[in-house]
Amino acid sequence: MCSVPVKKPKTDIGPPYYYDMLPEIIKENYGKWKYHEKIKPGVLKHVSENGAELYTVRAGSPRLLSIVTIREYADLADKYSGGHLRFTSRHNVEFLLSDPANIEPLIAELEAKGYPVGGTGDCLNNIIHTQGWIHCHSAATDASGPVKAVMDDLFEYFKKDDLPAKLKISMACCLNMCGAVHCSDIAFVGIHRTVPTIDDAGVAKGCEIPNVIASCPTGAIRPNPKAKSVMVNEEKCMYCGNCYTVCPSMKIMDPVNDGVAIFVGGKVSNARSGPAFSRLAIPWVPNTPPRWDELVVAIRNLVEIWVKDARKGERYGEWIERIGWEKFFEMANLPFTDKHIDDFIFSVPTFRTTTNFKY
Amino acid sequence: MCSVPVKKPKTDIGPPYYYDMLPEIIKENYGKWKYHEKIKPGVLKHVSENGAELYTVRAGSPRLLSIVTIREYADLADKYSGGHLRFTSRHNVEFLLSDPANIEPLIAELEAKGYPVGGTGDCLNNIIHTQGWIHCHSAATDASGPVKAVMDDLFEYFKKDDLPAKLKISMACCLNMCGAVHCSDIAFVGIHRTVPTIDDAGVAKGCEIPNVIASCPTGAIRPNPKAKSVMVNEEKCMYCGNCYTVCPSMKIMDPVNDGVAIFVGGKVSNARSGPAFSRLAIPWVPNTPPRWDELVVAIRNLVEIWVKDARKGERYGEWIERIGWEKFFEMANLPFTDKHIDDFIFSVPTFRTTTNFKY
Amino acid sequence: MSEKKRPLLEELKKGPWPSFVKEMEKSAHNSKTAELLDLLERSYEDKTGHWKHGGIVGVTGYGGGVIGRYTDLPEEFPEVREFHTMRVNQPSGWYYTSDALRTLCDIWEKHGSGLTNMHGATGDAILLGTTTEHLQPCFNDLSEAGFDLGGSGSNMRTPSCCAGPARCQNACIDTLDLCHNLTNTFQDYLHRPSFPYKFKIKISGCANDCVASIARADLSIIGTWRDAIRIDQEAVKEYAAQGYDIQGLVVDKCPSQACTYNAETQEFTVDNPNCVRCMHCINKMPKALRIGKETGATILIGGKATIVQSAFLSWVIVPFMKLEKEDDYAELKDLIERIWEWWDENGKVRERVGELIYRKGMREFLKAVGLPPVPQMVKHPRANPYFFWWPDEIISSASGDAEAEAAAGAEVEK
Amino acid sequence: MSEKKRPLLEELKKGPWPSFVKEMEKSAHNSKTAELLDLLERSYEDKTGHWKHGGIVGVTGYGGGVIGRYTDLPEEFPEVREFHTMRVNQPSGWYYTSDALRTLCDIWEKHGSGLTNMHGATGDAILLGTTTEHLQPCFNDLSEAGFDLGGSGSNMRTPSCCAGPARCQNACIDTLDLCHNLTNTFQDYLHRPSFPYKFKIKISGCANDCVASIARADLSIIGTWRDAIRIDQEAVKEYAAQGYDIQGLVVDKCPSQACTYNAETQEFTVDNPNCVRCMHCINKMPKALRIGKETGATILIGGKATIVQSAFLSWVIVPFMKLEKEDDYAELKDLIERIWEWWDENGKVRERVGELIYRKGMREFLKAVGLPPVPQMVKHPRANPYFFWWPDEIISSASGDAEAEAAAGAEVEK
Ligand code: SRM
Ligand code: SRM
Ligand code: SRM
Ligand code: SRM
Ligand code: SF4
Ligand code: SF4
Ligand code: SF4
Ligand code: SF4
Ligand code: SF4
Ligand code: SF4
Ligand code: SF4
Ligand code: SF4
Repeated sequence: MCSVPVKKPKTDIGPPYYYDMLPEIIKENYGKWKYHEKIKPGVLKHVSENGAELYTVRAGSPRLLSIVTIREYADLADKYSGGHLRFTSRHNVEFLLSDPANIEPLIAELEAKGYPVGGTGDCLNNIIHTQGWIHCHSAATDASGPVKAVMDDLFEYFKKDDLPAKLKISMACCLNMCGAVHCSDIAFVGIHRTVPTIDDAGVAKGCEIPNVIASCPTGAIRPNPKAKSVMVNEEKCMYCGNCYTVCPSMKIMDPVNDGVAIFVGGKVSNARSGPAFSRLAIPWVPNTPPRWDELVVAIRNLVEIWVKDARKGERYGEWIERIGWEKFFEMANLPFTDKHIDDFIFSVPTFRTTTNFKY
Repeated sequence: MCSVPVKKPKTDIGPPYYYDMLPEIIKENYGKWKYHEKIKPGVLKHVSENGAELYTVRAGSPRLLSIVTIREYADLADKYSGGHLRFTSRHNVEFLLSDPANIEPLIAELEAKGYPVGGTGDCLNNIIHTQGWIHCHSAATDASGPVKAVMDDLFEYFKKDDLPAKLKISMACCLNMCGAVHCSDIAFVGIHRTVPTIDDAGVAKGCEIPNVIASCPTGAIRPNPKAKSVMVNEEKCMYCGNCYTVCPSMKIMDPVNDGVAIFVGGKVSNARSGPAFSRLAIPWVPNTPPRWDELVVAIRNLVEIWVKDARKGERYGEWIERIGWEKFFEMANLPFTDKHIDDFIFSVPTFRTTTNFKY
Repeated sequence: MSEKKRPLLEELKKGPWPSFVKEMEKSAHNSKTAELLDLLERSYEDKTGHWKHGGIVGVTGYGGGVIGRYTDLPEEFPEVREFHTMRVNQPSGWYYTSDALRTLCDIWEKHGSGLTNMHGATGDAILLGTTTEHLQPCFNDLSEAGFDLGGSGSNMRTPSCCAGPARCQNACIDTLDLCHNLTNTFQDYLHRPSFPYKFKIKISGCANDCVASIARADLSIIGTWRDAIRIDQEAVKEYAAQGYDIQGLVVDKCPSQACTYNAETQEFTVDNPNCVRCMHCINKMPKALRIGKETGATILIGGKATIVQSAFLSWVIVPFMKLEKEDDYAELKDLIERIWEWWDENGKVRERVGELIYRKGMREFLKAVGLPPVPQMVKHPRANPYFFWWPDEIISSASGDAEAEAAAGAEVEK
Repeated sequence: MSEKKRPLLEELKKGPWPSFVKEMEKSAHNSKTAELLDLLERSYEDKTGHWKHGGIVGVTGYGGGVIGRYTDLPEEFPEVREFHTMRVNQPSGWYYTSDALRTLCDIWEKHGSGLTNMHGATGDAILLGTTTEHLQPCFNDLSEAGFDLGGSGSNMRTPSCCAGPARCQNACIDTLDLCHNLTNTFQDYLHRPSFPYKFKIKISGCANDCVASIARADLSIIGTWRDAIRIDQEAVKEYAAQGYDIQGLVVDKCPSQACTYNAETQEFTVDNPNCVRCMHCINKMPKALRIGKETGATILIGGKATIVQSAFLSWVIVPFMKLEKEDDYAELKDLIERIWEWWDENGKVRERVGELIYRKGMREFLKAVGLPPVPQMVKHPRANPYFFWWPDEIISSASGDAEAEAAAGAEVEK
């Protein structure tokens, strides 16, 4: 690859040692935290067994960060939290403060720079998302754009923590689901709607045919020995794009038909009910850059009916379980279509096998 | 078939008209019943909108009835219920009385003849069962024998109606499950445990090879073109006997290894919780005619832990749902084996996907 | 036929539950039955059955209704060399007069072993054990007396139903009439196997499902209502007066928290739009609560036992159908025929309709039989994003296809 | 690089949420980044991405850690002709000093676009956009500064973990130490793809599972305890004094009805053997309730997103494992290696371990890795009667095989 001789690099050194990254207060109270309190949206206080108090200030992040911003974070950390900060599993940034006097000045500076403080407690968390048109060859929609549009619209919910429960929204730009959106309160996913077009010459030259065939979840791909390529059974193809992942000559992009599907009611935590998959609510909204208006409207509607109707403590899916899916579709004013009914491997256990339902 | 010329029979006349079978009191109150009351175990009273009272006396039946017994039933019906009776969906016999004065004499006579009265309300109902060695070529165990042995042992529960809820036990003598045992509080099923032995000549002569191959749930059967027969992949065969059903030359009987598996926790009614499948509790007890002692002991144990621990109104499966399967295995003092873990098509949705469990 | 000959079966004459061995002995003056006892004793010794696959036997004009059976030990047990079963179609709800039963007994005394099952799991009266020679004469006598055969093989099986409005206050539909009507309408499908596999119909008057139709019928018809549960508040007070734990045994167990009991006023209320009509509260307080007045049935499909692809419980396909005696149940019958047509066209040999729906997808089924998808069909919508689009939902070119776009856009609002 | 050139992206600079377009513009003095903006504007016009499959690019000695990326419009957008991503292994729990961050920024300023993701969904710090030429020098600088690459391809992926004992009172295990330890122990599997497919490990300190390990890790490690929830009754009284609805918000929502609150005595009790350690009550009353003292983790396997065979949530395989720092987590590491061995031997290309278990059956997996089956592994036991017997469980001849019979008989009692 690189013909210039390079100094033999050190390999296998492993990640930086986390312990070196921790502020003194954490080192002293490591494993000794006793409880936490919510101070206000975006601010947590952790109290240790020996009374030490650690304050966390959380700011929303678009995740796609310029090094300019990261350096700003670093400067803020130096100024307010002894040079210590962390990122969360939802890609927000958290400043770890020992001195409560620094909280308000830090918040003021963060907000002034456009980094909103919030996202703790029973609020809308940052949207987990993926690469989209910024970097992935596989994307059926952009990621950062729709996420920005949705977060702008729902911004108020990031700033307050009195929703019925936590609201976790995630997005992925294709069925690979790098955002692992399949267990979110609300998830949206870029989807295709048309079968791949096959570049026979390309398949013959560049793809391992058995792998291509094996990649298809529904067994829609057969060999095409004449062309040393493959054929797709159009009736069986549900446009997942997995053949495209293993073989670039199975072109699946279709700008007019690609779009976004919306799922609801998943969760990850084991609190109360176990983790659960998100379920299809809206099979398709079109891709409408730059601000994906249809998507934004659809998600706001989904959020609002929950905020309005759920009881305190009910995650999205727990709420639907109580009222029933039939009421959910009614309240959301959404049509129920044949797409909502599973027809893949594990379909049967999703069919209603009781006369217990509401009209 | 029959070479003697016969009088051309009437065909397609359909079943006898049910209406002609009904007693006067039912004809008068057809569709007008208002409520029922439990008089005592085995006796129900239905009251109609215009005050009419119908009494039902239910007697247990072995289902395999001699015409001698049926004629006795007919005589009793003439004597006490105006010549009217019916059979239930669990094969008991019910006398339909208009005159309450006849209840006790009828019961006395039934009991004297060995036909026990009971089986209503929160009791043990008659065991639904199948043909077994009496008549079926497919049976992995007898049906009437084990049923008789179990009912003898649990007889007390047929006679009283103060169990936590109804207790429905069913049995089938092979995996065809003609008793439709798959949704019973307790179910026992005749099973094989060894792969079929193939009579190649027989297969070649008598069986449609594609059908034999298609019959196998796990795809264990391949063609054996040399022998014009088939081969079984021993690792994939789980001894269901379905190949034997379509092809007698796939011999599956194995007297030393055949036996009975026991399932628990199913139900059919939609009352409260929806219908549910029974789940494997004991993978195998041996076939031990004449009285299947191991089976009888195992089932009594299963019944007793439920009677003891369930709350009023809890069907078997509802009780287990509440306490958890891990506690069930503990209480029942049963080992949990790899056989209990599903590995067929719909296995995945049965795996525990939460850390919420008891030790 | 001395008892000493059968020590194992002898054991099964003991005990309080009625003994099938005694039943067999009651008919053991019949030489077939006597030998059946001997054969069974042998099975008890050998721990295995002694029957062979049935050959093709039957009666003229019919393809079903008889199960052929031969022992695999014909030399030793010549009397049961042939021991076929006849399935006699029961009257709806298994109601009999004593005379009807005696007629059956007389015919079976003449032609068979004298042994029966009252009834088989599907619902038929089972006449257990006769020879090939006797089949046709027996059928002739049966049909002369007003009895017909039930189903076997790849056909519609004998429909059956619960006690229904004749004996039960919960019957939301006339199960007996419907069962009789369907059986008669579809006689041809019952007697002349022409389907990919068996097709069972069972009818229960309410969600208690006393014929277990949801578990063992390809088509399950279960009565229900769509208005309000009727409440007799005076009767509620009586339950209360008797110390009945209305809160604990009724209200707390309601699956959709749709009923409430006010201990002070002793009033019981139902939030009917949220009631799922599970029957529980009605079952527990039958004197106070009654099914609604606007009744009909839920139609479900696909129920079956475990072979091949697992047991299926039936799946809701019509949440509520009014079943009108007046128009001869036309809507239901139309639906049944459309289902058969699609299954017939697409089903493989020995593929139950539920298995076909699993293989092809519910959407294919619904489209073919003309039923609209509704949320009542699922426990929850799909979790995977693997759904299909019909050609007319796709925008056909880059220039855009107004109609499809509109149709697709319509997904967003109702 | 005038703004008029990108009217669509311009729209995404509006609104209160931080704008990724502004982030890109902050680094747009870098010509790559400027052209990335133009390419993205083009994607917004065309409604499609403009990237090709990545070729094979990487750094010496490693098989993973770099995602190759090329635009499909190289003539028009030459600056992003090559635009690869480097995955930098994050410190456990994403804790940083400002200096560590600045070091990263400096390296990325020198070698790349100046754009990052903090972090990727797997956990890595993502350096977004560089050329083939820069890969090795960039890696050299990174490794010089103490950073290493994460995973990509068919290897162990970068493990990640929650905030853990550094910042959370719920941590039942030292997620940070374990994550660091596993990453270092298994470096070779991380950098040199040799598996059938990717293998992800995620570690959460408790059942709240703040890294979503159960949903997106092939191996999920989730902290728990096996003694009793610690209760501070004084603190309970304080919640009560503040008018907190302990009954409604805590007790009534306990999934196993294992806690109770006595409104009179203001006492809170937990029936620990029936508690499923769901965290709910602890979450709701953090000042009064605490995790137990005898802590460890539940180990689960198979989690993954939807491709190919559906999304799987991980399945319990070890209900409780003590994770001992002292013996270097030997038990866990042994198990992981046994799992890899079996998967490696049996897995097809691109078959995740969960899919392999589905295909071969849990029993094969358990036997191979030497784990005992326990009821905690299932929501409920199987419903079908399709189970297998191991050869040694079968009675080998008609004469009987005492050992197997004994073994089989042992099924009946514990
Ligand atoms: C910082 C972070 C961990 C990390 O290592 O980065 C974290 C930190 C805390 N989580 Fe979490 N959780 C974090 C991601 C998660 C996730 C994963 C995710 O969102 O992808 C989950 C599972 C999501 C799900 O169930 O779908 C998660 C489910 C919880 C729950 C369970 C909520 C529930 O009732 O279902 C709690 C308990 C609670 O909030 O009462 C919790 C509680 C907490 C507490 C209160 C724990 C504590 O006492 O320190 C921390 C502050 C929470 C807050 O935001 O109010 N955390 N928490 C993550 C913050 C992400 C963010 O920026 O928003
Ligand atoms: C006679 C029969 C119908 C028939 O057409 O033959 C019948 C008749 C009645 N059933 Fe049933 N059920 C009959 C089989 C069933 C079945 C099917 C079965 O057992 O295979 C079920 C579903 C079984 C299941 O869920 O597994 C069934 C589930 C019920 C239920 C729901 C029980 C529950 O809570 O789950 C009720 C309601 C109740 O008992 O409170 C009920 C209630 C009734 C009532 C009380 C209805 C009424 O008011 O008339 C009848 C008297 C019941 C009694 O025995 O106390 N019937 N009932 C069947 C008697 C069988 C027998 O001989 O024992
Ligand atoms: C007589 C009866 C059992 C009984 O003792 O009650 C019976 C007996 C037989 N059943 Fe059955 N089935 C009987 C009800 C059932 C039921 C229950 C029901 O109908 O409510 C089921 C489960 C529900 C279902 O249909 O799924 C049932 C599922 C089977 C199967 C399972 C395969 C399938 O998917 O259908 C077979 C195998 C087959 O069809 O090849 C089968 C096959 C058989 C055969 C014909 C054996 C065979 O492979 O040739 C049995 C003849 C026994 C004999 O020698 O007399 N029988 N069979 C029942 C019919 C009596 C009647 O007409 O009233
Ligand atoms: C960068 C990242 C998304 C992000 O923006 O955060 C990502 C990006 C890609 N993922 Fe992913 N995946 C990323 C986390 C995930 C996750 C979530 C996780 O790891 O927690 C998942 C779902 C969980 C799972 O593993 O099942 C995920 C499931 C996939 C799949 C699904 C197929 C599978 O069964 O594994 C593919 C397809 C494949 O492997 O061929 C895939 C493939 C890809 C590729 C390499 C596209 C491809 O087919 O070659 C993407 C490269 C994008 C690019 O151009 O930079 N990515 N991918 C994440 C890795 C960053 C990091 O290292 O921290
Ligand atoms: S979800 Fe699909 S398009 Fe998006 S980053 Fe992952 S692989 Fe690429
Ligand atoms: S897009 Fe998916 S379903 Fe269609 S052929 Fe390719 S792999 Fe198969
Ligand atoms: S369950 Fe099996 S053995 Fe028993 S009657 Fe039915 S087919 Fe025959
Ligand atoms: S017994 Fe069942 S699993 Fe075994 S080969 Fe025959 S059909 Fe297949
Ligand atoms: S199903 Fe309903 S209507 Fe029919 S007998 Fe049972 S309770 Fe009565
Ligand atoms: S019928 Fe069932 S759901 Fe309806 S109110 Fe009564 S108990 Fe509740
Ligand atoms: S998973 Fe548990 S231990 Fe880890 S951060 Fe979340 S609450 Fe704390
Ligand atoms: S941890 Fe969960 S299961 Fe245990 S007592 Fe608390 S709420 Fe109940």
